[in-house]
Amino acid sequence: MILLTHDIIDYNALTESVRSNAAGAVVLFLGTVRELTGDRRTVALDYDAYSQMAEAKLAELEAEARAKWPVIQVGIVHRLGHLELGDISVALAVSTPHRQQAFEAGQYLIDRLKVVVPIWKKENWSDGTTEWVHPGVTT
Amino acid sequence: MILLTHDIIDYNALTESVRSNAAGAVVLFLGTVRELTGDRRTVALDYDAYSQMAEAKLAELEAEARAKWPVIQVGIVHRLGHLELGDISVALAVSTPHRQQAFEAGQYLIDRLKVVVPIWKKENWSDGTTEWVHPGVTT
Amino acid sequence: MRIAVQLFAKARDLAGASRVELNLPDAARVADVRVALRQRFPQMEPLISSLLVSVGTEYANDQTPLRVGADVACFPPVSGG
Amino acid sequence: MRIAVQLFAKARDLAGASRVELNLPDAARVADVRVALRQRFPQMEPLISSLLVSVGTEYANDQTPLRVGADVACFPPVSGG
Repeated sequence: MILLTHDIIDYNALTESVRSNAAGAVVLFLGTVRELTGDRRTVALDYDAYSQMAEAKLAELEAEARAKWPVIQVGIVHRLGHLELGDISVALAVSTPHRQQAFEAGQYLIDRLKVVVPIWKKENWSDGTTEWVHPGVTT
Repeated sequence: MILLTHDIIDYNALTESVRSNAAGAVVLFLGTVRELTGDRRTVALDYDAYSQMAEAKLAELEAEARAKWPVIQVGIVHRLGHLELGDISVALAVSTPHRQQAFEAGQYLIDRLKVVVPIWKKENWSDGTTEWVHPGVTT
Repeated sequence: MRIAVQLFAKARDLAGASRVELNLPDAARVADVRVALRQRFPQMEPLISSLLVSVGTEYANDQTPLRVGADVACFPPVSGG
Repeated sequence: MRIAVQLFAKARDLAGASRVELNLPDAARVADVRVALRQRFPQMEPLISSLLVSVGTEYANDQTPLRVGADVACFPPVSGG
């Protein structure tokens, strides 16, 4: 399952969707809205996406993971719109026969997602300012 | 939360228990009863534990993880008794500020659990035989 | 040739538009999009060199040729997750 | 000295008991438990050298001294998870 959604992420349903009698291991990763970045305080995040391309890139990532590890099932859901502190922005579940594979595939998927999938977040800082997060860009 | 239980593991409650506004990442690991080991077919597993020592060792593992990574919350639940194919035998959730820490701490905890926590599983093979699993012992 | 370009995140905010039409030379390549955006939106200058450009749903490089009707998008480095 | 020892998993099955009382020399150490188990339960022989021994909730080694009333357990390598 690959999904972009404005709704709260049901990670329980996502996890159930990857369980299998062929799997000995399931790894679920959740990204959640953290309050502190250094000494700056976040009050909310807004996520935007180029949805058509983001879904295509997520499908590519799934194919890459399946080529590298004996993945049984994988599911990735990314939330868009306005998120409050503690909300889940991304959930990613993967099942494999053995545990090392599940950890490696899960970490690969989230690491790659953060580099190649066209989704952006805008910080809403506690001082009332907002700021798009664009790694490597200093403006 | 550290728990040994004969009941079905509620990994949703476990995951919720580690979520925090201080965390940017949650990793949940599930161990599930896999049907095939090589060409042998499992129909069920029975788990037994030296419960008093197992709980003490799990608490030690939590302390070790907290010493190595900036863990916010951690929870480990291991099921005992008779498990069918696909059932969850262990669930382990950890939250940290950043994702790499959560993957590393999660993998450390499950890797160590499998070496030091006095819990044993007995295979119920499809040919009707049963066999305790004792790594490194050939009898 | 005229090319419609979608903009996202800070690029969209700086341009004040989520979609712009650009006049490009014939047989234009992705590098020409960068040049046209720089000219039309001077306020986008600090972003121009780091803008990512996609054609269809694939990342393109400055040499990638463009054709009329292609789905072109420009955006700064991603930060999902 | 008499020491009660808990047995688990295959060690329990081979002994046919989850708890056995062993007669050990005075000032016995963990190594003496291994010797006593081997004598009393010859069928446990293939497991003896790989048995793990705990005192309280800590793993012990063959030199660990025992005292009357200690919580001693013997079991083969673990396989949880």
